[in-house]
Amino acid sequence: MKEKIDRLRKMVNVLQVVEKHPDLYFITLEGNQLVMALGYLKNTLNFKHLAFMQAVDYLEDNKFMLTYMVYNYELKANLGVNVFIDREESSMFSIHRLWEHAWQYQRELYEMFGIDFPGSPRVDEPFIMESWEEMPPMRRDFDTLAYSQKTYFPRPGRETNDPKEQMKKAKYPNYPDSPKIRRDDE
Amino acid sequence: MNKISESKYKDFVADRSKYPEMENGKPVIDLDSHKFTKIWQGPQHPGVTGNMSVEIIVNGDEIVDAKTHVGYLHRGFEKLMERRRYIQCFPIVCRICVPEPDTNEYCVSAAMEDLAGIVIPDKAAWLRTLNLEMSRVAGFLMWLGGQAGSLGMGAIGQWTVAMRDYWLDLFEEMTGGRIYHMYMIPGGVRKNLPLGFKERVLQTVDRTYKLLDDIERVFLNNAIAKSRLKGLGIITPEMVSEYGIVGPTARASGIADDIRINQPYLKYAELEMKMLTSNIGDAYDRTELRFQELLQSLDLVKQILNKIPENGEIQAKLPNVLHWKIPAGQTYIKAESTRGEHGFYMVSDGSKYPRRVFARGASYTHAISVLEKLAVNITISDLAALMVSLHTCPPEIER
Amino acid sequence: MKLKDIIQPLTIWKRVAEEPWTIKDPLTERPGADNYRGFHQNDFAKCIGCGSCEEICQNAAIDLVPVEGQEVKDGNSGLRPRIDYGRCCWCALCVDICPTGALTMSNEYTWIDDDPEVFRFTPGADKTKWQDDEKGYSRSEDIALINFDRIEMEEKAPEDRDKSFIEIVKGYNKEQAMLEADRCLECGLCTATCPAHMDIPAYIAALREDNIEEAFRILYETNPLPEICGRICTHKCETACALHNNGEAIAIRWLKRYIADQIPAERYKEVLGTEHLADPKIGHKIAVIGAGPSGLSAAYYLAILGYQVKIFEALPDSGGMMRYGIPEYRLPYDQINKDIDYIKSLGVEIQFNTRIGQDIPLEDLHQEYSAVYAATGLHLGRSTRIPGSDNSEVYFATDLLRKFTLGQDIPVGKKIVVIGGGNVAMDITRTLARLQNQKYGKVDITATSLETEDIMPADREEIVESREEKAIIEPGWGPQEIEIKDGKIAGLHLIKCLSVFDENGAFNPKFDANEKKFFKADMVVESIGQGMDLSYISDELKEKIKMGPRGRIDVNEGFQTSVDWLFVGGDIIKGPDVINGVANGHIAAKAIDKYLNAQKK
Amino acid sequence: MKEKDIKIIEKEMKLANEGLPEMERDLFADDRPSRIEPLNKYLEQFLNWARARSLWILAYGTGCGAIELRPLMTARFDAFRYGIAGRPTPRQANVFIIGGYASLKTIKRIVRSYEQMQGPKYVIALGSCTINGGMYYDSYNTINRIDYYIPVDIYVTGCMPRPESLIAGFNGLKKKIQAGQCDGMNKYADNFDWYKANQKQIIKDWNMPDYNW
Repeated sequence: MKEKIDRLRKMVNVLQVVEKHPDLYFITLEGNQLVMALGYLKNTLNFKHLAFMQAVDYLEDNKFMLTYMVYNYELKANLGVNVFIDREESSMFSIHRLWEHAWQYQRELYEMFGIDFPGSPRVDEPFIMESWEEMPPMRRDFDTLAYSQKTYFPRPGRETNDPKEQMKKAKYPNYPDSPKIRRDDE
Repeated sequence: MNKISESKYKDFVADRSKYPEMENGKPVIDLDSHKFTKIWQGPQHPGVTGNMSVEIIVNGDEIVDAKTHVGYLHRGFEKLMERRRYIQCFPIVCRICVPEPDTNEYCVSAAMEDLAGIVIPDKAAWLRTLNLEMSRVAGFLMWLGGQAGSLGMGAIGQWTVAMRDYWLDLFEEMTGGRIYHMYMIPGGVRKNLPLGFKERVLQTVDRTYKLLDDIERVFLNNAIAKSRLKGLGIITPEMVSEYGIVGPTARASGIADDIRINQPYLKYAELEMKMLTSNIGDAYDRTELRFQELLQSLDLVKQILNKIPENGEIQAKLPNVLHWKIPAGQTYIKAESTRGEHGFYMVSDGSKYPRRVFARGASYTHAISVLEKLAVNITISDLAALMVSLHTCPPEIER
Repeated sequence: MKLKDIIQPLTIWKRVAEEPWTIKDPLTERPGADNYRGFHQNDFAKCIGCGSCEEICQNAAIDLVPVEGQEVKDGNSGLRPRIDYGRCCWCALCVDICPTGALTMSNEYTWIDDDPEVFRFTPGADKTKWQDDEKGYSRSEDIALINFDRIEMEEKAPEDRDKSFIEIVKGYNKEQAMLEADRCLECGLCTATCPAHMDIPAYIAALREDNIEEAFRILYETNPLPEICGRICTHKCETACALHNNGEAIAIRWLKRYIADQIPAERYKEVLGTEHLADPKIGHKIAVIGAGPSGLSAAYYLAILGYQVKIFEALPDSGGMMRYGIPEYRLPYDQINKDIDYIKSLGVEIQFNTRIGQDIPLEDLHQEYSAVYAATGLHLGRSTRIPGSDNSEVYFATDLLRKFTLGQDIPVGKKIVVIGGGNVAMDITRTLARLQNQKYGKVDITATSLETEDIMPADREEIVESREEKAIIEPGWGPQEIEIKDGKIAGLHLIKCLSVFDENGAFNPKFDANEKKFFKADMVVESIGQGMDLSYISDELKEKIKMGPRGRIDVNEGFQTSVDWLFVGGDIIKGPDVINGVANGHIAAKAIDKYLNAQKK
Repeated sequence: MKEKDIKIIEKEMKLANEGLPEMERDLFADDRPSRIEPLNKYLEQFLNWARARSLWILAYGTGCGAIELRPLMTARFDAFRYGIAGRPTPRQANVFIIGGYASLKTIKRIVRSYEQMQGPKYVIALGSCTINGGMYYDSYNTINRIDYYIPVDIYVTGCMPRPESLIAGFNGLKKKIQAGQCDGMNKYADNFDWYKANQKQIIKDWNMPDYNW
């Protein structure tokens, strides 16, 4: 595995290598070298099986992390390829020419994260959602609970009590709160 | 398809390449010409495997173009898990694949353990292996009935689903749940085996052998099944990696890739099993191979029962699960379900909640890319059989 | 197509006569498996309403609701889970996490109705046909989602500690504290039991998040003596802990100590945000009598409210009973100083060696100060009044402890008997044992109490540690007579004590005079409780003050007496222990603030 | 009443079928659903008796619940003996089993299938998800309460309800039918506008006829 990654290093700039298990490595690449790297991985290094590609939303860094999981039948090992892309104008090179089923994932990511893959077949057709008008739901700033409560009529009549507050109400309702520390200007 | 007609598959394949005209590799379909009809098969249709639909364009009864539509069962598990604590993820994932929930449970629990650096006790690993293998048996039985049913042999469906029910009884005893077992809690399993469980499993195994013996004669050696399944939906070895095909579907095309053997997890390394492959890759081959795998799974169940240690811990020590934080990292855990590679990709960021969980369902590509390709040039009546022979499970596609 | 393929399927007809697989009557023939996860049951005798089930439910299916007949008690919120079967997924995580094992599941699984509103019920309270089913799912002993075992506290070995007064308990290190804090369920049942109602779950949560400073601020919201309480608090909270029902309670006291230990004294003001407070500006001056826990607590809260506070203390150093009653091996003096120095740094003045009543009359204080808070504590020893107890070799524990702290020589007998089973008795026992060890090289001391061991008021660990230090504890004996020979003590006669309290819970010991015991001794220490000394209140004033039962001063909610400028609190009103004193001081400070604000208007 | 007024009322009673393109509107009816009034008492009793004995369910597995329909309909539980049979098309079915959660995409099909079923028709809702959202209560893609979109006659709890529960549910439905209390369909006709408004609130692209009998 190490040897394969070393060979890959000669081709592209490998930013980071993490060995999670002997048969599971994660490497980080630069976005613009990704297609070349995946092509090399597939055709030369024999990572022939694309198990999945997915995105992770790092809202606070304003980045998406794309993960391509490839598998080598001879080595019997998985390699996860991570690239970071900008979250605002999220777009990535399509790999549908490398794998016949990659367009499915790209179509899903377009719908669920709003990541565009120019050139990917049927990428803007609705895939899972139908008549969806909100932001792509898998983005972290989409609040699914709030949306559900707003839209789907949760059954009323639920109320709960906090044990701590309940005991305060019953046993020491008048116990003083901590005094506020006096400020000079008061 | 041109290649196939000259290759070793030619005996099995009818020549259906007349329609439609091809232009630049794409069929020319003009719906207004009244040569073609567009039909939706599903979601409300007894011939689809679960709640999905295929939009087919037919010429006569021959399909010239197919598009799969999914999303009828989308619940947004991955989003839901992002707002659930780690321990709370474990009961919901089993809903991702209803006929065979345990693979999901195993993967998500193992992913958490992997990220948190927890090693599960020996006995728990054995119990998990048993549970997984039993669920494979149940899953295969369900599929077998479906495959026969898709050819109109409803009786076989009656037998296998009822037999699966006996396996569900065992699950109920072992885990406390009939369909959703929620057994493989992070750190181990929830319960020890009940008294006398082993004997009851062996009885059911014997009963299943007997049933499978019948089914082999009635279904696999049936002239109708043979004539309809042979040559249907041929998957060549080249297609396997191009389309991300996994599991028995890939093995039937000669790709020797079984995660239980190649990257053994849990206790599979200690079990005797051999890689089952076939080389034609048509629906009949897949059916036969799955049938062999079902027999193999029964054998594995017997092996596991002999090897489960009597005593031992069943759960590793967990931190308080109400505020369990897992250090930042990412991992991909996969297991061999009846449909093939079922994996969970989990990313943690050091907080109480997973950053991202992705469930890679084995039939993700089977039901869409592969089905759309293989459905072309077959008849409507074969579509159901083809779908079942790819063993698609819609809820794991859209999650 | 082969002929075989056509004929073979027909062989299945041989099964036509077999018994069918169909279940005749599925509704009655098929109970759920023995550990089937069916509908919920709740054993109200066990349930404490901690809400862990609500917390872990990933479907938000559980609400906590008050249930008729379930009272709010210490360690029991009176709330019970109400389960919405429009949400439940029968995963049984609520059963697995239940710290008391009250919540279980029956193997019943059929419930149909045409009204969707009915699928919401309180197991245990609402009548269900499965409430008493025995079969069904319950938490397996083999698994645990929470940790019931406390992280062990390291202590100095008995042989290392029995000669000196260095602190015994080492305190948690970071890893241990984190692990211990991790066990907390955050139910908050403890908060009600703590006399000062400290926000225990919040500071444990802050500690778990590795936010010591926030935790420290939370401590000071309700308790200005965290170093002290973190060591010697009577930790009533731990008896209310949800984990206490089935395992070991969270070591709340040690966690408090850990938090306070992490902040060095010079960072107190910065962390607590009181750097600007050294110079109080609100005009009112307030006098506090007694620099014990209650006085200090009141002084602290008054100080951060901006009042000018002066404490009058009869002894030469601050701390009251905490310094003069508790031996150093339990509570080192530098820790007392750490807490008190911070209070002093907020502008609180302490005038030592000034006994109100003798040096300054109480009324005079009122001339100069707007309000007075008297927290004078219990310093008088109480005698058993058995024959021989008037001998000069019979001492009061509090006197000995005070004298020892003051640096005076105290008598150490070769064979000592201590009468009493409280913490003070253990303190004097262990102090004298150390002194015996230093003086004679061996320990010969016996502590005896009326109460049997299970109801002895002393903390369990005190008894254990005393024994480790070779003191003999003999619970369950009533002292009868101190035998005097030639003016010297020869020993103590005791008879068996059968019960201490009567049915009504009143103190009314019963003895068996036939079973006798005799301890040889040349010194006897009495430690059966303390009395208050109210002599500083002049007779004139006493007439104005309304007195309550048993010689106690009657105070209102805010510890105000019927003389409106005089507030009284601490051990003389409630207790005796440190945490009650702290609570009283806090309440009194707020009451004084309210009283003075009202006067202004 | 003047003829003109009658015409206006008639027009108001018609459905607009706004979701359909102009040319398709003629292909679908624009009548509202109507109540089924009970006939003469004894005849109605007989009819109810008969209806309770032929419950034909629509073979549409809308959610996880479908998984337990297979054991129910096969050898072990053999629901056929209770007069319960699966039918492939809504036109032949009179019981609709909502198998748990219904996603946005499915609820559209559920509404359409339900409306296509011939009356009198009944709905059995399975599992927590149909009552109050179940474990998907916070999902953006599943509804919380099925009774906001179609009327429900019997709820069966469980996740999943076992086949035995389902049989109990059928028994409950039978009792209700025989007592003549199953008026879900009439409820739908009476509160048609309310149901439609709820449906249209979540189904954003309403590209089907308003009522689809």
